[in-house]
Amino acid sequence: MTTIDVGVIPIPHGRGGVRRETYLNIAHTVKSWALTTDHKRIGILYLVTTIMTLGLGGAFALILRTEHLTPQMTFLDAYTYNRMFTMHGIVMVWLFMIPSIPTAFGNFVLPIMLGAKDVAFPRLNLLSYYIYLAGVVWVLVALWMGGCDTGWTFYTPYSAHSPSAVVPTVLGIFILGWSTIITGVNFIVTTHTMRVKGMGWFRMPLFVWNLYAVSIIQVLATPVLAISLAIVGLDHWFDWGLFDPARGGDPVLYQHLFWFYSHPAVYIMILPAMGVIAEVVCTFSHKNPSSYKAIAYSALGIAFVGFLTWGHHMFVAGMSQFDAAAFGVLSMLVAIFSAIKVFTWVLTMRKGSVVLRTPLVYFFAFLFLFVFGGMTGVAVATESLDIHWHDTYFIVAHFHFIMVGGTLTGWLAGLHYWFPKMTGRMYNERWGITGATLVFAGFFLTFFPQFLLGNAGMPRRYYYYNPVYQPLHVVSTVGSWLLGAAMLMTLGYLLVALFAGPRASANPWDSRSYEWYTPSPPPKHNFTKEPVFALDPYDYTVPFPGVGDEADGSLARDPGGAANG
Amino acid sequence: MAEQVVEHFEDMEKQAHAARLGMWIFLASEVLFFSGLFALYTTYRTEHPHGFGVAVEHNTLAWGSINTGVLLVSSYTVALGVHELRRGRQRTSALLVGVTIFLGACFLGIKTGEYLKHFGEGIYPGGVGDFYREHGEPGTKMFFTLYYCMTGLHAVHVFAGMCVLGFLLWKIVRREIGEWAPHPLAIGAVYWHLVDVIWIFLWPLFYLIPGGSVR
Amino acid sequence: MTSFEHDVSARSLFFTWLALMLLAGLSLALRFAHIGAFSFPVALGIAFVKALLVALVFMELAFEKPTVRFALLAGVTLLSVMLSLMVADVLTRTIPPLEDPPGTAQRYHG
Amino acid sequence: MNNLLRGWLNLPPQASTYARSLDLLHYFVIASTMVGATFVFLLALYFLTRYHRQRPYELTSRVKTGVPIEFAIIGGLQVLFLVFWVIGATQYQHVMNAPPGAMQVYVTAKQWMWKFSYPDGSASMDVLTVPLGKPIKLVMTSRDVIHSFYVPAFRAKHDVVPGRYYTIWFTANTPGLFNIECAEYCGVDHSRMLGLVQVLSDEDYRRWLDGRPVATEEGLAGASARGGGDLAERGREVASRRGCFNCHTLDGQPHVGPSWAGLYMSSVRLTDGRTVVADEAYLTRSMMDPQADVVAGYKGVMPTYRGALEEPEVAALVEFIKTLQNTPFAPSMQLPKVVPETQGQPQEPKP
Repeated sequence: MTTIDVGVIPIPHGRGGVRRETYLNIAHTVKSWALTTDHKRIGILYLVTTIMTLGLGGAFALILRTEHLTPQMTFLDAYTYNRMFTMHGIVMVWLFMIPSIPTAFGNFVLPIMLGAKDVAFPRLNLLSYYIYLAGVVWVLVALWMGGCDTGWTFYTPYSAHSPSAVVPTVLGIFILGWSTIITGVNFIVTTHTMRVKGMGWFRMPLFVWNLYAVSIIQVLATPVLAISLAIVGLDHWFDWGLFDPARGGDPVLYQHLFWFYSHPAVYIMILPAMGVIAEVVCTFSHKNPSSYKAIAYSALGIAFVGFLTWGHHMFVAGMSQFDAAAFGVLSMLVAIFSAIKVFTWVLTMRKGSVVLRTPLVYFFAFLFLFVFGGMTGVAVATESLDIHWHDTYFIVAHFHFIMVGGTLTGWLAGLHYWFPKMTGRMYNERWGITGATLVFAGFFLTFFPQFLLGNAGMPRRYYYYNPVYQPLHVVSTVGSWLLGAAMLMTLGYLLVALFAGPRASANPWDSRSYEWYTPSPPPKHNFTKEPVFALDPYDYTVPFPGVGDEADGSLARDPGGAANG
Repeated sequence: MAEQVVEHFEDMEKQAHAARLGMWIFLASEVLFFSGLFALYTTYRTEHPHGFGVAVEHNTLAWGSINTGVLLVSSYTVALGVHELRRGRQRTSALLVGVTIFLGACFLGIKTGEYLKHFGEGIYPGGVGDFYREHGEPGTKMFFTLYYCMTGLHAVHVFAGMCVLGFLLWKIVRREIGEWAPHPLAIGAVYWHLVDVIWIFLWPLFYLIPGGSVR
Repeated sequence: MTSFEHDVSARSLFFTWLALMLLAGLSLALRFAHIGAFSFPVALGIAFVKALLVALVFMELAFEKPTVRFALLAGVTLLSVMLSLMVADVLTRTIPPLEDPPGTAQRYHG
Repeated sequence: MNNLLRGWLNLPPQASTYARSLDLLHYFVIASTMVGATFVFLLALYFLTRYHRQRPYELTSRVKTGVPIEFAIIGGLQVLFLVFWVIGATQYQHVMNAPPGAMQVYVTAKQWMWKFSYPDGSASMDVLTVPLGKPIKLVMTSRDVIHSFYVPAFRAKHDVVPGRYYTIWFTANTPGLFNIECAEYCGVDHSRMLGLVQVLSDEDYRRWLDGRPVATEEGLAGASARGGGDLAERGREVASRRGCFNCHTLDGQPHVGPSWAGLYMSSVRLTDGRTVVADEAYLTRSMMDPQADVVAGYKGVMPTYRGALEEPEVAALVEFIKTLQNTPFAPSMQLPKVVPETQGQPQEPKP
C-alpha cells in the first residue's frame, strides 16, 4: 500500500481559487435547509435525524445490556426495563432502520444514479421528511409520558390494556408509516419516469433495483401496519375490543396482520443494505457483478415472496397446523433468494481487482453476520426447532445478526462509501478500517453469546434471569460496550473528516457507477450539464471516462493517488 | 401552478404520467390499507356466520342501497367532468365536479343518519349497547364494530376525496387547469372512483348477504 | 384537447354507468331471492364486476400503460394472499374458540 | 456424541421423549448451515487475497458466472432446505398432536402465575406434578393476556391465549424438577412467571397422590432456577406450594382474599371497624389466627395455618409479602369477580 489517503484533490476549491458551486454552499440559511426541495439536502436532513435516532436507540440498548450484568436488579427496576426494551425496538425499527438507508442514501444518490435533476415529486419528498419528523416527535412524546411497555410487536390483548403510553406510540408509528409510503411512491415513480434518456432498466445501478424493490414493499406492506396499529389504538383508547376474545375477537388475527407487515418490513430494512453492499463489492472488486440480473431479479423476488412467509413468526402462537406447514415450506423457498444474492456478491470478487477499504471491511462484516444470521434464520424457520427457539434469546440474536449485522453494517458501508460524494471530504482510512473492525468485534461479542443463551432456554424480554446464565450475559454486555465505543469513535473521525478532512475527488474509488460522474459534492442540479453515461455502470474493462467538465477541477483520474492498491 | 412543466421534467406528458403513476401506486397502498379490515371481516364471518347473518339482516338496507346509488351517480358525474374538461368546456366541468362534491356530502349525510339510527337502537362500537341484550349471538358485536370501523374509514376517505375535488374545482374556476392540462382533475377523479369501488364491496358485505352463507 | 390524455367518450361513460346501476339493482333483487349459500359468492361476484367496470372505464385503466395496471394488480394479489392464508388458518384450526371464555365472561356481560 | 454436541450448543437436558429427536435435527440443521456459511465466508476471504489489486486503476475483464453452476448451487441448497422442512414439519405434527389416552391437565395462566387443575379436581399453583413415562396433555388457556408455556428441558412450548384452548403434550423421561418459563411477554413481572414441573417416579407419584404436598424441601430448594434463592424467593415458593395464590393475588386485584400487593405497612380496615397497620405481626397473626382480623369486604373463609406452616416458612412468607410493598397495581387488568366459596377450590370452568 503506497498511500492510505485515497482520492484526494491537492488544490482546495477547484482551480485558480474559483469557488465551485455545490448543493452545500449554494445557500447557508436555516430556511434554505428547512424548506429545501433538493433531494440531496433532504437526504442530509434524513441522515442527521436518523443518526440521532440511532444514538437514542443505541443508548437504550447500552442501558439494557448494562442492566443485565446481574441476574437481579442492577440499576433499573422491571417497569423501566420493560418500557426501555420496547422503546429500543420501536426507535430502532421505525425511527432508524426502516428510513435509514432509503431516505438518506436513497434520496441522495437515486436521482444522480438515474441522471435526473431530482426525484419525481420534490415537494412530496420534503413533506415526507416532515411527516417523519412528526412521527418522531410523537414517539418522543410517548417516551416523555413514560414510554410504552408492550414490546415493539404490540401483541393484543396486552397492548389493549397496558397501563402505559400505547396510544401516542402507535400514533407516532402510524404517522411514520405515511412518511414511508410517500417516500416509496416517490421512488417508484422516479425510477419509472426520471431515468436519463437512453437508460434502460438493465443499465440502472443495482442500488436502484434494491431501492425499487424496497419501495414496493413499503407501499404495499406499511398500510397494513397502519390499520392494525390503528385498531390497537382504538382497542386501547375506547375499548372497542376488535381482538378481544370476550367479544368474539381473536388475538391471533392481530398477529397475522402485524406479521403480514412486519415480515416484509424485515426486507424493508435489509434490502437497501443489500443494495449498498452490491455497489460496494463491485466498486472495490473493480469488476462487473457476477450476475447483474440475478441481483436485480432476486431483489424483486424477495419483495414478492417476503409477503408469503409471515406465519413463521407464529408457529407456536396458535396458528393451525395446516398454515404452519404452508408457511414453513414457503419460508424455505424464500431463503433461496437471499442465498442467490450472497453467492453473486462473493463470486463478483472472483477474477476481480480487490482492494480493502473501509466500505469493503464493512462488506466482510456484513457478509459474515448476514450469512450466519441468515442461516440461523433457516434454522428457526424449521417448524419443530422453532418450538424450542421461539421467543428466546436465540431469536433475539438471530434478528440482531440480520438487522444490526446486516442493516447497520450496510448503512455504515454506505456512509463510508458515499461520504466523499456527500461532503466532498475524505475520512482517514486507517481510522475507518479500525472502526469497522471494532464494530464487527463488538457486535459479534454482543450477540454470539445470546445464541447460546437462547439454546439454554432463556426467554426474551426477561428482567430477572437465572444466575446460571450470568457469564454469557456479562460477555454480551461487555461486547455491547465495545460496539458503543466503536460507534462513537466512528462518529468522531467522521466529524473530524467533515470539517478538516482533505478534499475528495469526483471519483475517489475509481468506480463506474453513475453517481461518481458528477463532482463531489454535486452541484445543485446534480450535473453541470446533461449527463452522458457512456459506460455500463459496472464496466471495468476500460478506464473511467472522467467527469467531463474539467473546469470544476475534479477529474476522476487525478494523479493524487486514487484507488491505489 | 400546475399548468407549467416543473423544471425537472422534460415535458407535460411525462409529468402527467408520473403524477398518474404516483396516484395509482398510492391507490394500491390504499387497497392494502382497507385489506386488513376486509381480512378481519372475512375471518370473523367465517368464525361466526350466524351472528353476522343476523346482524346483516338487522342493518339499514334501504339507506345503504340509496348510498350505493348516490356514489355510483357521483362517479359518473366526475368521470363526465373529466371528459368535459378535456373538451375545453370548463364551465360544465366545474358544474359536474360541484355536483359530485354535493353527492359526496349527501352520502355523508345519509351515513350520519344511519349512525344516529344505530345509536338510537343501542348499537355502539365496541359491543356496547342495549341491542346486544336481545341479539347476543356471537359475532353481532364484532359485526357492528367492524361496520363502524370500515364505513367510518370509508367516510373519512369520502371526505378526503371531497376536499381533493374541492381544491380542483377551485383550480378549474381560476382557470389554472383546463384542456391544455386536464390531468390533475383526471387523477383526482381516479381517487374518487376508488372510494366508490371500496363502497361497491362494503355494500354487499354489510347490507346484502344474509345469514348462513359462508361455509 | 391534449394529445397525451386518452379521452373516454361520453357515450361509453353513460353506458358504463347504466350497467353499474343495473348490476346494483340485480344485486339488490337477489337479496330478496333467498338463494342461501350462493348469496355470498354471487353478491361479491357482482361487486367484482362492478369494480372492474369502474376501474376499466371510469378510472381509464383500460387505456393506461401496463405499469399502472401492474400497480393495482400487485395490491389485489397481496390482498388475496392475505385473505386466503388468514382464512385458511381459521378454517383449519382444530380447536374451536370458546363462546364464553372463562374469566372474561363476567367482565363484559355484566 | 449427543451429549458432546448438546454441551457445545448449551442445550438443556433432554427430559421428554421427543427432546432427543428434536435435538438431532437441531444438530443436523446447525451443522449443515454453519458449514455452508463458513464455506461462503472463507471463499470470500480467499478471493480477497487471491485477486488482491496489484496496481492502481487495474482493469478487469468481464466475467460471467456460468448459469449451470448457479443453478446447481441454488438447487442443492433448496433441496437441503426442503429436507429441513420435511423433517421439521413431521416432528411438529408429532409434538402438536397428543397421543390418545394422554392424561389431561388443565393449565390456566394469569398474570403472573400458572394454575394446574388435575383430573381428580385438585389444583396447584406454579408446580405441575406429573408421573414419569406417561403422556401428559396440557389443555391451556389464559385469563388475561397471552402467555406462553415453555419447558426448555422438554423442548415444549405453546402460547396460552385468552378465549381459546390450545394443547401441547409431553412424556417426561427423567424424574426431577424442571423449569417452566413464560415465554410470551405479559407485563411487568413476565420474568417472574416461573414454575416447576415435578416429574415423579411411579412410587413417588402414588405417594404424592395420597398425601400432598410431597415436593421435598431439598427438591424445591435445589431448584435455584427460581432466581436468587433468597428468603423472599423461598416465600414465593412456599406460597405457591401451600396454595396461598388460590385466594391471594400479587397484582392488587381482590380475589377470595385481599391482594398481597402493597399490603405490607398499609392501613387495613377490618370488618369490625378497626383499622390496623399490616406489619409483620399482623401478617403472622393472619396466618395463624385468620378470624381475628378479617378485612372489610371479605368473608372469613381462610383456615388457620397454625401447625401447618413451619416457622421458617412463615418468615419466608412474611419476607415475600414485604417485597411486594411497592408492587404497582396493574390497573386495567380485571380479574373476574369470584364469589367467595366457603370450602374447596374455586371451580375451574372446563371446555
